[in-house]
Amino acid sequence: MQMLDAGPTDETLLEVSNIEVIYNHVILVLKGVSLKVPKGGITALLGGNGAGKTTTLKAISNLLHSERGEVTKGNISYRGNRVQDLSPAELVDRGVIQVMEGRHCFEHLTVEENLMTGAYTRKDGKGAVDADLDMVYQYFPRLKERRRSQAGYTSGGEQQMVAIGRAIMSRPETILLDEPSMGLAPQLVEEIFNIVKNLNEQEGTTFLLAEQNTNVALRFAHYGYILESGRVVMDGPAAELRENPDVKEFYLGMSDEGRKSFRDVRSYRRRKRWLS
Amino acid sequence: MPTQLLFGAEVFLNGLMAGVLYALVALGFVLIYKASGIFNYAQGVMALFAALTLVGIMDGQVPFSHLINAMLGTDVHHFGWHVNALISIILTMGVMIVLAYCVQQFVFRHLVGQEPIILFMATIGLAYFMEGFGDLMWGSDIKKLDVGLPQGGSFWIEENSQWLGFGNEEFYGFFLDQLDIVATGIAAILVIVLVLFSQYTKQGRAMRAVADDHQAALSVGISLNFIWVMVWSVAGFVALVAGIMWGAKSGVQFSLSLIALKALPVLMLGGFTSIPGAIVGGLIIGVGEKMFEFIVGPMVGGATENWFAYVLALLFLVFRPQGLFGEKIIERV
Amino acid sequence: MSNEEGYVTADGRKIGGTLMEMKNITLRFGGVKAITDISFDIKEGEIRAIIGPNGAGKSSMLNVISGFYVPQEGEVWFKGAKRPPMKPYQVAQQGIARTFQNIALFEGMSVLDNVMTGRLNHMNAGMFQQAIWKGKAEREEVENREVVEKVIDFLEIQSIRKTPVARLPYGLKKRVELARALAAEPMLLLLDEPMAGMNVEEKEDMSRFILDVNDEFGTTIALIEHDMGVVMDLSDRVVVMDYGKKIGDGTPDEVRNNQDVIDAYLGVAHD
Amino acid sequence: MFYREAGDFKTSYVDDNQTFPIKFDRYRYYFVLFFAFLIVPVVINDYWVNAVFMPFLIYSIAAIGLNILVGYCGQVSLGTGGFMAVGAYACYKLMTSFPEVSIFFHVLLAGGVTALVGVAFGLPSLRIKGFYLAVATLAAQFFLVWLFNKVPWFYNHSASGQISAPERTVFGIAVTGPHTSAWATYLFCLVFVTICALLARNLTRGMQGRKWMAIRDMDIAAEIIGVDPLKSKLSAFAVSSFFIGVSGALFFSVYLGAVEVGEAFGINKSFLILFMVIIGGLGSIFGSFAGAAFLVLLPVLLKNVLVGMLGWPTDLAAHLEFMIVGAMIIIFLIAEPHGLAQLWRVAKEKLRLWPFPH
Amino acid sequence: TFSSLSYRTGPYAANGIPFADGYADYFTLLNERDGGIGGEKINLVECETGYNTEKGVECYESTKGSGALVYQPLSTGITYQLIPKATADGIPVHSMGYGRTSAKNGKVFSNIFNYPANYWDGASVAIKHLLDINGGDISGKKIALVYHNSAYGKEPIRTLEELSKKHGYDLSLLPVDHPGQEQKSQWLQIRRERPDYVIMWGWGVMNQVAIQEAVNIRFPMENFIGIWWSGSENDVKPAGEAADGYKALTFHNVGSDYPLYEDIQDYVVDAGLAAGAGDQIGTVLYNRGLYAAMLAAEAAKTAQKIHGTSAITPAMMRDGMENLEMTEGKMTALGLPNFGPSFKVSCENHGGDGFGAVTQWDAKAGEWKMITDYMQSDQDVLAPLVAADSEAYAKENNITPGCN
Ligand SMILES: Nc1ncnc2c1ncn2[C@@H]1O[C@H](COP(=O)(O)OP(=O)(O)OP(=O)(O)O)[C@@H](O)[C@H]1O
Ligand SMILES: Nc1ncnc2c1ncn2[C@@H]1O[C@H](COP(=O)(O)OP(=O)(O)OP(=O)(O)O)[C@@H](O)[C@H]1O
Ligand SMILES: [Mg+2]
Ligand SMILES: [Mg+2]
Repeated sequence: MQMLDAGPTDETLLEVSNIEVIYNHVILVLKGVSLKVPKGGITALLGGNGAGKTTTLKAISNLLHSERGEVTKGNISYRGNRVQDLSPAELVDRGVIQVMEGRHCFEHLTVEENLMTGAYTRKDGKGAVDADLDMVYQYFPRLKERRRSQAGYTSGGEQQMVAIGRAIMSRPETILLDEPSMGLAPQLVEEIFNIVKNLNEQEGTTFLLAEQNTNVALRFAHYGYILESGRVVMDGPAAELRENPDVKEFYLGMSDEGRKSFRDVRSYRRRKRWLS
Repeated sequence: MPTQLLFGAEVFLNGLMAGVLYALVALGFVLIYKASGIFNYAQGVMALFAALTLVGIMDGQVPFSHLINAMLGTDVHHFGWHVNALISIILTMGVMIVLAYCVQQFVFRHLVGQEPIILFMATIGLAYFMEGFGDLMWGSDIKKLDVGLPQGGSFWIEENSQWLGFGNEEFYGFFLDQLDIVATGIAAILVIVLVLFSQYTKQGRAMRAVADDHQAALSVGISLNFIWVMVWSVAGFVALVAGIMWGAKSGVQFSLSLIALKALPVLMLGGFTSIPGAIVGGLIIGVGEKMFEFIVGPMVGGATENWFAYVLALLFLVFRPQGLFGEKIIERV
Repeated sequence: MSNEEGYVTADGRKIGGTLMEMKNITLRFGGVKAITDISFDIKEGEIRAIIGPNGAGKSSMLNVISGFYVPQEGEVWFKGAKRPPMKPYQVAQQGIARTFQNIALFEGMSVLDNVMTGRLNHMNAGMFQQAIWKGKAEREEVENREVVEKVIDFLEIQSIRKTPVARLPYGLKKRVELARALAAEPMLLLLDEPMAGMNVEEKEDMSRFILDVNDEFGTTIALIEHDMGVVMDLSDRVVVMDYGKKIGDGTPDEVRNNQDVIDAYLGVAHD
Repeated sequence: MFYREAGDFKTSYVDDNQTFPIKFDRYRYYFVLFFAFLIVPVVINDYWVNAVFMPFLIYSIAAIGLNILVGYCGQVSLGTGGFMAVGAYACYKLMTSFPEVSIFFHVLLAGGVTALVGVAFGLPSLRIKGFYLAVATLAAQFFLVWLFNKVPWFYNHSASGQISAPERTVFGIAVTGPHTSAWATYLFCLVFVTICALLARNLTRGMQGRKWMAIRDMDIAAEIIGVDPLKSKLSAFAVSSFFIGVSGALFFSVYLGAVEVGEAFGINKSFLILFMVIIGGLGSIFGSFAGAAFLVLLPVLLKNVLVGMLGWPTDLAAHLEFMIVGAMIIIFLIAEPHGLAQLWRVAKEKLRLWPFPH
Repeated sequence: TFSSLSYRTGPYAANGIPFADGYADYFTLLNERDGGIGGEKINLVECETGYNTEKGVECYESTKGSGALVYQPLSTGITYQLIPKATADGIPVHSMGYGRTSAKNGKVFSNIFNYPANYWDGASVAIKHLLDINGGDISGKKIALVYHNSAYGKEPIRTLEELSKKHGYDLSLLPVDHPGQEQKSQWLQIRRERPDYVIMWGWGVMNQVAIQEAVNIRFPMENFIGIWWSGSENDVKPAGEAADGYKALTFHNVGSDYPLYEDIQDYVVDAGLAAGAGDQIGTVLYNRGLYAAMLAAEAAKTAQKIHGTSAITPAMMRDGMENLEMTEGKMTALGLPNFGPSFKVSCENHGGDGFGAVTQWDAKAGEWKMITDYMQSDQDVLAPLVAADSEAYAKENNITPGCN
């Protein structure tokens, strides 16, 4: 496992301070989450099911509104400016784009059209867009094969590739990735993270990614936050987190003897709750 | 019997023309559905509103004169000027854009991501609102709309098709309404422009993306506000055209909003998402209902058009559940 | 019931004869060949994994089994007999339950109601009886509720019983979906990526559930999964697909060392 | 903590399956029943019955019916007006052909006839979905209206095609015709409403309801886990049409007394009832009542305020009424797309947490 | 108290407004000029129905409480509604020129009045006019009836069929579905069959479209006759000049050239009390509303005279209506000379004597002109029809016909 050369800078690009999110006026989901995403870094957001990762990302990209959720407290700023009140489109214009959990492809558009929607906000000409399209096809040859079929008819993994490719097409400064590895074959998971790393190193793209696959995430990220029931319970440089015994046991599935077989886990272990 | 055939042909031709008029209304539906997945019931009322506004501007009516008079005890109704038709149309278009903006700002912006039926409901609410608003603004009397379109049967066609009867006394040439012919021309242009727009431009692609998934569209930076204001404006324009055509036939009045009901079977048959579908659907429905009334109508007592249009569309749907040209309904697990 | 002999697994479980057999299945969508001439069998009581790269046709294969896709060629044999063409709901009535890759829960219903739908093949009170809600309808409702409560206990989702599923986070939804499938007390359980989007601990829980179901109820399980750790640990035999073709079939160890499989899917040899 | 369910433990699944599992709700429900059956009839007058209660009760039945189809089974229908017409004409034919049978059974039978018609028009739903289906049901709407207008047999060959309800009694008390008293017609309708609501509640809380909802939420998945789509959809059409037929029969015989099909059962009726269902809340029996109450009361209220109290000219008031009703619909949808019923649920959830905000 | 169930909104608003204005203005005039009727101030309660039956019921119930003397629902649907209700409540209904024709038989319909003329009269008068212009013989002529496919539109069919037996013309029926925006089929058929005359029973937008279509196929306008509900300015104006010559029936005179209108100008319009926008005065439907109000006021006066009290009840009003007699002298005294036919109501006859006239549209002048005198409908044919229909109703509803 190599360490990354191009590290994050000191400049904080995105800062979330102490936000609270409520769904449907009654369901309190985030109970004061704060995090910082440095420019040029890969920041991982980890945590179990229902911890609030997706909610955090949606709060940042202002997509909560249409799910009847709202940020009731706290502040989100991007490059020092408050962005909570912007529309998602304006945020994309500023360079923040989100890849949503659960794919969300445009079913009736072809794979290629889907990718092209990613370039919606771009103004740097057709040539540049086409070059990027080629790049995406290079990353995901499978998509090139299926470019003419409607996205609704592609397999789960293919849709995931479309979603990621679409985000890349917008050439953003920051990408929020929600569970990029879900449903992908193992070698593709590796590949996706390599793409992330590539973009990060070569283009300086900043990433905030929510992941369940802690193992891989911590391998590629610079810094990690661990979320439990709507609160940040632990954070630190990825390398440190990887060595933390709790993280090891609960998120990496390793005990002192190394990885256990899933067959051998005889009794249910309950996660130790740090805070709640 | 050949006269019967000729009559049949005449009915057929007129069916085509009627179909085009239906299609004009259906087009507005298609646009909005395509861009947002909203089934816009208010399209008919929009046509009425557009036509009312057009007449109001042309005749220099004072808007809300009833209300003003009732509240202030004044007696105003006309400014006393007459505005040229073309300028009025442009001004009306401006009003329709403002309307589109308001609709987006006050209604649909708050309903992003809701289920289609909820959005549908909202358009019905909108229809109610605009119905009241239009009447309040321009009054509910019948107004004559004359933007200089030709009316009445075309003599030229009538005379030049008379020979088809080969001296038959009962046949005196085909009857085709000039207004319908104009409508056909306009509809053809509209359809071509709109197809090109939605299939080959960036905004067109964005429009279709929005219809598929509001959230995802937002997430890639498509501004729903912009797209929706745009399509509602275009739909407003289509409504204006439909309003002019239908208004010229029947005067501008409340019932104009009911033409929406004639457009629904067209829509269903052509597919909710297809612009050419609206035209083809219109033609099939127009011809179908006229021919049915011509052939079967006399046996069952007539007035079959209303329901037959729907039944015809239903028959097509059983074989193609998404309409002739609609996007296939994707069924996957 | 079976036409072939079973075998004994490494850890000593007895596997019965063939429960389901796919014979030369080919499935096309227009020009796309999703499955090409694939045959394999599933034996009673075993855990059978299907793996392969994205778009290989795994989900399509499950859809063929549950009757949602009709293959252009090939036969499906179930319990030793060739299955006639069937609607999906008839397949379900035969005792085949499943979960879906893109969660297909009934979003508008509570968790309890979702799991209760799993019991629908076990309930047959007429509509009139249900409208009156006395006698058979009520009795059935209570009896089946008991079964469902057991499943709920088993999967540890008691606390969300009455929550509408739309509000649940992804992982819990997956679990509810499993609960719904289990409630049907199926003979054959098809799981399409049950552990996608879970972290290790949750995967461990899920593995536990799967193993227990298999153990306690003797349910046969067919499983699609991308986490090689899980697949290799849980399954008795593995089918590997690539581009719609079968490129490997055997025990986890055999598959792991199959060069075709390594090239097409695993990338590096997995431990 | 005004509203509590904590401490209200259930010891059996029967208890847990009750319509109103929470004690407080149950008592309130008994109170409403008591009030509706025993207090209201005593104090009621012609105006209240004819302008408010009767339309409310009758529309409630229709709304429950439509809610089963749209809210529970997810099949959007715009044919409600047509189906109500079937109920009305069936009831008329039965009333005039078998005068000796009690009107009570005529109404039920009319529901039955409508159920059959509903099933026939529900057949396309197996292939056609969503708005396509909605528009397709308009075929039923227009065809049925045309049919009742065209075939003289349905209106007993009367000169103008109007049908009017002859006088019929229940226990010797007139419930149709000109000589009815307010309380009698009210109670007659109330009985039907109560029965229908109970039936609907039972059907929707059991397996049948779950099948419908499964079809609604995801029809493919439902089919794969074993729901027969044919049976479920058609049963929803049948049950829904039954209720709608009953309401149509009451609408004609008890409420209006004379109807003309195109006017009383036109497409507007279909929309009105769909409104009620959506404003009230899809998939909620309570919502059907709330929606019906809202849309019956709002115009009456507005009219009384604008014309009666503020003295506006009727036309301005009527235009404003349109605008206000339209705006209210939109405002409600924005505030709570899942209808009044959901608003109520959220309020309860808030109450439960009260005085703590979350 | 009088109630006016009006509709200033909805699909027929354009027709409802002038009628309601005329109805209201006349009562305002009486209040302003005469201080009411017989010293009693008139309280006019207007209630908006939007041409909707249920709202009509609500209106009926709400105004009933305020003691409305007579109802003028201006909708056939609502009239049918009110027939049993109002009868049971003892309140009279005046469906003037619409509603249930057989209500003419006061022995069965004790509280329903439809004087001075009804639909069957209308149909008969139309045929009479055709006989007149054809020198008394229309056998072999082809007549087409274009009608609104509803209870209202179907009313004349029976009469026209009976009359065709008598006069030997061919009748063809062309229904038009509500709302009637699209009538191509019907008019193509007319163009094919070339009927000599077209009679129309339309309402609302159907009228305008029909006239426009007739213009389009160049059907001679003077051979096109509408019922009185198809003969307002609204109906012909959208078709412009080409509608010149279109005929329509009426049972009251047109224009505003009467002494009474001067009073209206003085007491109502100039005083700022005109109903609605005040821009409808003198239109056909305004006159009709005014005429209806005048008949109601006269009936009220009659009632006051019979019962010797100025504060009359609905029941007294009913008696007043049943004993109403309109004579030319009376109308001249009111400032409406030659405004309507003379007729006399009685218990046996609630429908007047069935006099109607024909008006014709003069597009250049933009006004209707009365081109015939009032003529009586063919009572020989109509009387048996009325008797048959009212008897059927009586039987169905267990009414013993009779006069009290
Ligand atoms: N639309 C919603 N309405 C109500 N509650 C919601 C909604 N969306 C999410 N929640 C709740 O918010 C909490 C956090 O959900 P979130 O989706 O953010 O979790 P997550 O960390 O992304 O989990 P996963 O890894 O399973 O995706 C969950 O408890 C969930 O029940
Ligand atoms: N209904 C359909 N119409 C057209 N093509 C389809 C359809 N269903 C599946 N396909 C295609 O068949 C191929 C196999 O799809 P399938 O979903 O079975 O893959 P998978 O093995 O499950 O992949 P993943 O691991 O990504 O879920 C894909 O390329 C997909 O695009
Ligand atoms: Mg998530
Ligand atoms: Mg798959």
